[in-house]
Amino acid sequence: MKFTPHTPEDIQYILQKIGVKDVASLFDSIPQDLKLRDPLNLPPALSEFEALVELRHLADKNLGTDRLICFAGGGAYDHYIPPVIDTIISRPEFYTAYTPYQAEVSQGTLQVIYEFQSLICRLFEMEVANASMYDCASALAETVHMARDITSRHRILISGTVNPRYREVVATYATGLNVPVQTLPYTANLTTDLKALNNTIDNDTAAVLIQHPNFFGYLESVRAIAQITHDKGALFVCAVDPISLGIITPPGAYNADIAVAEGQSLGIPLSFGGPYLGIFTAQKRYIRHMPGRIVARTNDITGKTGYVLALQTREQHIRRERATSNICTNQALCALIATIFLTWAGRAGIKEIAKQCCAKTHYLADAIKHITGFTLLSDRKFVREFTVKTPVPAQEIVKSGIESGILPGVDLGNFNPEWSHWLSITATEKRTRAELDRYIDFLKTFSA
Amino acid sequence: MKFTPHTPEDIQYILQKIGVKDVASLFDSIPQDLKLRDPLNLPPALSEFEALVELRHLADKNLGTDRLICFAGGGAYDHYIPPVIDTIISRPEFYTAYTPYQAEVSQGTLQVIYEFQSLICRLFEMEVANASMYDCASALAETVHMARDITSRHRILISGTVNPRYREVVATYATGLNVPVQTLPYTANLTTDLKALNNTIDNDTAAVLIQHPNFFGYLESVRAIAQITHDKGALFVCAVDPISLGIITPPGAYNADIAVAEGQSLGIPLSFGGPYLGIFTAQKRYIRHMPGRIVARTNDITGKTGYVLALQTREQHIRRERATSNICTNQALCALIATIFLTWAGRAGIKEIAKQCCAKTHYLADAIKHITGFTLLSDRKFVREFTVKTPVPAQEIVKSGIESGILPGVDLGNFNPEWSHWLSITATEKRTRAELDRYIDFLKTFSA
Amino acid sequence: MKNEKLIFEYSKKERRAWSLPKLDVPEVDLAERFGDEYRPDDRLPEVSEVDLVRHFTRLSILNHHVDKGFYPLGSCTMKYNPKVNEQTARLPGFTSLHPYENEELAQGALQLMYELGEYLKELTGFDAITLEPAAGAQGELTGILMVRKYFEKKGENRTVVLIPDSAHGTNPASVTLSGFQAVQIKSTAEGLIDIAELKRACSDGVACLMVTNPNTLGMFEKDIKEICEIMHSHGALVYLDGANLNAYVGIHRPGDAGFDVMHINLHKTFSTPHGGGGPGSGPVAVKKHLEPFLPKPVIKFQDGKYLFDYNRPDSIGRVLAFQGQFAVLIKAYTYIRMLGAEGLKDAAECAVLNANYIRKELEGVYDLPYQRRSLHEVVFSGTNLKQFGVRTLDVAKRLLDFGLHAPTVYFPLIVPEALMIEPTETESIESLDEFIAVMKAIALEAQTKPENLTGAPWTTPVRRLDEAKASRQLDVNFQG
Amino acid sequence: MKNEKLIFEYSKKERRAWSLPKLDVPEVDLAERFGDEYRPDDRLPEVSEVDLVRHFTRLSILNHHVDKGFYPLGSCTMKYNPKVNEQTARLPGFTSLHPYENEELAQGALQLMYELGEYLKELTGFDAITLEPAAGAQGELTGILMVRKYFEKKGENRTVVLIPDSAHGTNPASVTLSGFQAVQIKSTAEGLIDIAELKRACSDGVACLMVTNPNTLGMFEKDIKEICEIMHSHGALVYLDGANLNAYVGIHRPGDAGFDVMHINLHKTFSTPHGGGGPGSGPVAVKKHLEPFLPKPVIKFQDGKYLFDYNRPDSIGRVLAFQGQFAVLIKAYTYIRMLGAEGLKDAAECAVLNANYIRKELEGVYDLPYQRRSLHEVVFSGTNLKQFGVRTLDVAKRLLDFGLHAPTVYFPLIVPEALMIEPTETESIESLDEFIAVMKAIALEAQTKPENLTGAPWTTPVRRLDEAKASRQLDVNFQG
Ligand SMILES: Cc1ncc(COP(=O)(O)O)c(C=O)c1O
Ligand SMILES: Cc1ncc(COP(=O)(O)O)c(C=O)c1O
Repeated sequence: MKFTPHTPEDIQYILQKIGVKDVASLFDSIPQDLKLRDPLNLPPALSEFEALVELRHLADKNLGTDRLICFAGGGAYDHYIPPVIDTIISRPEFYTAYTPYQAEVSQGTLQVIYEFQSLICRLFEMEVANASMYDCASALAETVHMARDITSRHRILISGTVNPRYREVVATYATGLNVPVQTLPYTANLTTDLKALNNTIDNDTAAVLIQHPNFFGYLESVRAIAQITHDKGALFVCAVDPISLGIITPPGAYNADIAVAEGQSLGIPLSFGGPYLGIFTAQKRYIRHMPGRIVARTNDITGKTGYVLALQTREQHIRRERATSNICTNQALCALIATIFLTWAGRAGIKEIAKQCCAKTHYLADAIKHITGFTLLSDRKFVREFTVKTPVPAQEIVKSGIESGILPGVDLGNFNPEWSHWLSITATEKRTRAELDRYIDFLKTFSA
Repeated sequence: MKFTPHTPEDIQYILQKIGVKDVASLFDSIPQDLKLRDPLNLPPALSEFEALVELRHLADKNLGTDRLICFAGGGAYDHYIPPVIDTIISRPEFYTAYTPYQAEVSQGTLQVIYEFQSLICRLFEMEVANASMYDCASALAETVHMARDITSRHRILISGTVNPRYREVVATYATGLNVPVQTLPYTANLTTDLKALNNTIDNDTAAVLIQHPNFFGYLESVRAIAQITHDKGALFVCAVDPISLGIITPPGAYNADIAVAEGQSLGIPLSFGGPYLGIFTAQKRYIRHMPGRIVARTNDITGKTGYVLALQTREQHIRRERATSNICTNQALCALIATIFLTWAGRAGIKEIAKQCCAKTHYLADAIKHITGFTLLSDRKFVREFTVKTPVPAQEIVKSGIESGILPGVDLGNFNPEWSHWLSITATEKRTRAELDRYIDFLKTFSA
Repeated sequence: MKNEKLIFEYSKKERRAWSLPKLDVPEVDLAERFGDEYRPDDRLPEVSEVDLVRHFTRLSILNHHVDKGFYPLGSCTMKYNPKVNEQTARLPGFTSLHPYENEELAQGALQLMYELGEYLKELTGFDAITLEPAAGAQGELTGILMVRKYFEKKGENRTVVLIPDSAHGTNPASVTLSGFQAVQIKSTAEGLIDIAELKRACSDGVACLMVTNPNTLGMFEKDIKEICEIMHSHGALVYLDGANLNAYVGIHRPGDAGFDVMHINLHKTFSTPHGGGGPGSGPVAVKKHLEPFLPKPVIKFQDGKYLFDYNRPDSIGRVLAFQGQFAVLIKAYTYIRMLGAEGLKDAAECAVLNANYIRKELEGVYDLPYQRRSLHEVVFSGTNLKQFGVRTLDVAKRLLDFGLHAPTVYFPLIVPEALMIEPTETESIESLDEFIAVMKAIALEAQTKPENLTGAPWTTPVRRLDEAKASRQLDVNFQG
Repeated sequence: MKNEKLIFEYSKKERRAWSLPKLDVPEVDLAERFGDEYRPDDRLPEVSEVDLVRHFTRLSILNHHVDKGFYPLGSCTMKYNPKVNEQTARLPGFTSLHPYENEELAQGALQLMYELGEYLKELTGFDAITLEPAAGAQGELTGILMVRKYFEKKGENRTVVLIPDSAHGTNPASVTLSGFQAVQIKSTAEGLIDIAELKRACSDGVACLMVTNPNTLGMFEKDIKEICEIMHSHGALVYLDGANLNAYVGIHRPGDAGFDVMHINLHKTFSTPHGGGGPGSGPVAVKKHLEPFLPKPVIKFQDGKYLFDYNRPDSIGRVLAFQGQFAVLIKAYTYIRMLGAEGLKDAAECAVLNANYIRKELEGVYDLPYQRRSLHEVVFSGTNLKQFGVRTLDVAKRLLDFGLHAPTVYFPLIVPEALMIEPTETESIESLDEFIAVMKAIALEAQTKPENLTGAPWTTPVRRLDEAKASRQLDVNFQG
């Protein structure tokens, strides 16, 4: 299968126009000894039909949440995705365009981004949002650079209740920046240890990074943390869950300086982890330090409203080595998905989704705490996720769930050997009561 | 789930504007005793997610050609459908528009139809094509009316080798027109009995209707039939197979006056029988007698090329009881599919598809004729389909095929008790040699 | 805007979009095998996938469509079609079903069809149904052929079908194709069936009256029960053209009024998209006494299994080769399951609200020839603009300049310069207000700048097209 | 053309597009449960499904895009993306996989990733690979962090990364973020790396040279082998920005030239669509000596099973929370499987043919500041138009009036008034000829009617926009 429209005659015609004798001659600027001689070891070309068969074959080798009842979360959730999303994002007008460098023929993409920024700002009650980072982890990691630049301080504190995967990415980015990152301990209740924070934070602390609800599902004392952080002149950076914001206080309301989030819950398929969507918001005073694309509303020479990329001087293609970030290609199509999702849900829908996740998760927690051998690891409030101590290694539960058609949650032993009997459990609006009951019955088989 | 955008306030506002007190009052022109009092016995409304779950559940109860290896044809074939088709027909620009009554804002649909007509004319070597009938059967049935009007004769001959389903529909339509339809016998070789034709055709015969390749898969003596038919001043009407036209002579070349076809093979999913596509072509001298929509190229008042519905005076909305047909809503989107398919395949592709179907079908026939108990029912030429006599009732073979993951063909006993041991077999380009061999092995288990 | 080339003009030898697996069985020597009959196609164009996709993408945006904006095409019910329907109709378990598959392999499909039939019967008040007809017009043919068979069975020779003069063109056309003579019944000044005239027309030769209700003026035949009784008293039947079911679904059941048979346009009331002209679907529902004549096969539920009943000796026969426009049925089924009885009623109510709002706002601006209460659509007349040299056609064309589709024009025939407006229930008040404002502006323009109308449209991809030339030259097949 | 309203302007209380099953477990009293923390959202808009669909549909058609026409945006490889990729990436067995699922449940996905990695290694001539980076820029960060770790492990303190002045902005940015100092290397008059200057810059403090090859002028660094040797002789490494792999895939393997590490933009060479700005994917391939530093996890094939290897003590760590832009990987995999080695080579050849054809036809019409053989793209300069008061920006804007996208402008920085044209291989000769004709017409217009250019675009949905105002007023969040 080829996608080049060149007929043999076209090629001859072009060669003759260019004035070279054959196609090989066009590559004469590549030294002869650097040209490939041996045939490449790639599988033979397939027709489109064969490729589809082959890919279907690979897809069928997976056992996804289309065939397993999913109780796993930990940063990726099995939410309902309304068909309007694929309807819109399948329009080549959106998915085959690129970064809106030529604003006059990119108003579709630009207005969508402006709406995305505005929707996110409303949901987060933050003042500005950019038009996407790669995922929540890298968005959180980008705050290290930003906080350092804003505060001219050189130390980052991150709570031990932040998703370990996010902490790993923060660590990677921070290494590049030579910024030490210190992890704060958590209490027995699986929330950030405020005393430790108080004791650790100092005048060289650029930012305190937390997650709320945290990785274990529990609400942090955000106002207290904000207070402590701001008292020391550091930035308060919070990774939040956009679905939970349907019912709980948004980061702008508790004075987060920067708030990031994983946007996957907003209509993006699980897809084995990507592409997802890094949401990045801040208070407006920090906008010139923000990474990523930002769209602003303006007008054309006739006064008509239009949208353009703004503050490009922050970006790598202008500012180069002094750019606020190196990001170029981002997650624009995922931002479109989130835009459609938030529009689809609206204020009532997002609240209903959050409410249902909350009710279903609590239904599980209420039942599981009565199963002998299982204990809830914290009595703190949670919205859509909680963590239980299991009578056998969580790994065993996860393994045996498969046979029962269940994905029982996230085995936290994957992240920390001390958490080998910790299982993180979530239930989205998609889970029916019958499925919840089936899951509870399944857990009972492990009852000690 | 509702799709009305009316808020309670909107409704109040409109009611007040109209000047009625409530919504019920708007229906005061319906006599009170004709208003529904009891609640309707319909299942409760579902959310979109529940509807999807429910429909997936129904879909999963079927065992289609996605899970069975298909050797069934008989007018509906399991061809490869390239993804470009769904890409294009999923554009709401095409599928949420209607008949291009306002030509100036329907040039997309109109040009597509013009291209459809032109592509079909080229493939069929016919002079004019309309922009779709419901399916081949109803297209063939429409030729009865047309032939009667053109010839002012009142009798139709139809070959017994025409798909029995098509013959049933022709009979239904002919009843309405009070036109007697006589079925011609077929020879031992499963082709039209030319002698019988010669003996039966008379000066009141409006048309002779045949299928080529015929229902059993075999080529008819089209030139001889054309000769006999035209000698008597009747119209020669031929139902053809568009895929076979990739390699065999098209109806225009053997002087068909009207040629119809089932367009399903041209990119339309099997979908349990519909929607399909009735292709309808004729010689240009008959155009004013044709049923259905026809698009013509013209220009606008500035001289720019454009397309419009032509000869609308033939149609029911103008000519009413004297219209050439009652058709209004047709199969426009399926015509778009065929247009894309023929464009995708082009001359080389359609030939390759036909060639592969032919080679694979012949591979089967060559093997099956050596299986004891199976005999090929005819030694006439076939392109993509043939009929075998089976050692056990064909019904049994079809039934037991399911367990082997095979749809073994069409049991012709469904159409005629005399054909209870006749199995119609086809193999499209999608069938691999391994599948063909598996099928042959499967048939061997019935070896007498 | 430049014209998009014809696909043939992209063609170049050896370009290709297609790909297929290599042939893995011995080739057949086609020339040898088919001799004279061998003629490989050399007539189709050859294009690349990118040219193909760009060509049809560019063509597509020349269309107005429901997902872009208001489409008040009267009698066509151009409502917004839920996207989920497109997903359910594409489930592989449905799309990959071969039409000849045994019933056991298609239980899901048959269940869907059976239940859809039950829902439609419940919604309309009839006893039996066929889902086979491909569209409204084929439904009419089916229904009238059943009427014919009914009388044949009874040994009665009836040759006439009565049709009001406001009827859709398919009605008389279907009647002729069924072997009946169509006789027209004049409407009253109110726009309804003239009962006196009907009685006069009723003879023993009359087989059936075909009614559209609400009629094409959007008005309910208030005496429909009496009308049915009159026909029945003459031994005749009454057919309902159900194109306008959207006006009253969930509020009134035509079966209760005395109709014997009706067709339903799934592509109207039940929100299956119109596809640029089709496919639709035209199920026909009947009362008990017509059941034996339904087309073959009929879907039954017996002993926990769904099956096709082919054993129908009195059936009029088949009207399609297979079992109907199945994929369209899936969409209608999905729609009904989502809306439920409440949602369907809400749809009818909002459709009627919208039509009456437009009527109220445009009354006085355009002539309103018939005054009875409108249901789901309203028919104005453009005669008041004639004094300015402006016709309804000009109003229609001018609307296009505002990004709106035109209403149905010049139908029903009993309204001179008709403007038949069916907003449907999925339009918001804002959308209606925009249309109303434009319609008012156009009426004003007709007085002040009539040439804006008579020269319209101005901003569309092409300007007004020469239809006479089209039908004269008949360039219907590209010769390039 | 009217502006499309903002989605907020469609909002009305109690409109809704969403639907969900009714809650079937006891409700949680949220106010009680969350107390102060309870704050139901009342900030998002409320719209109907029809408004939603129409809004985004109307917005969409304001965009230029590859499926509509030519998009010669240099350095971005805006090739046509096969439609089949969209289908394979949406297979439920892929889309429904949870990222934390055990390897046994995801063997198909892992196999795909593993094999894709193998193909990319084979195509580039490297020993090991990570598919984790989300885009080219993150690939750069990943690669340079690996370089850093490499020297750390060796106990060498190197602080500088050399970058040619023609490099893409992400290169210096990534270098800074990796904790290195970016030092710029001037290009020669020929447009290549100045070896003398390079040698001068090479000290023990230099960790790496970042090369783009062919460089951003579209020209192959003829001395690349020597350049790599020079760097290696100083103990430094060489990084390849693989954005331009499309120029030579199947013809040359950069691993063979001596590079130590490179990133690959799947959204360029491997035809995964650009999504209006992303997502992309930026795998990083390395030679053996850098393998230990790859981000976690690495995909392995062992005992007939595919698995994630987390046990990588020297890894730089993760760069994303999960295993990369999986759906993008599916598309690249599908593409490679369909094209095979031959097809990929054909793609490179046609890309180079096309660029050279444009170069030939426009040479003399626009300035060609660098004369060496072009590969997949050609960089002109608009300086010759300055005399007429016309800038490259004006040429770009004028192109939009002809339904074409503009080339990349003002990059690379070493070309004044740069016009960087990358036609890609999926454009036909007809498409190129149209572009060439328009470019010639514009050059002529610059002389005869410069105001046509300086006022351009004229026919687009909006005219030239006030960017200064945008960045000054910073209306980035709708307050209405
Ligand atoms: C009143 C009326 N009757 C019948 C029909 C015919 O229906 P169809 O177009 O589905 O054949 C129509 C459709 O336009 C109609 O409006
Ligand atoms: C030469 C070059 N290097 C690096 C990049 C950055 O790649 P990405 O946009 O995928 O982050 C680009 C992309 O535009 C590029 O053209």
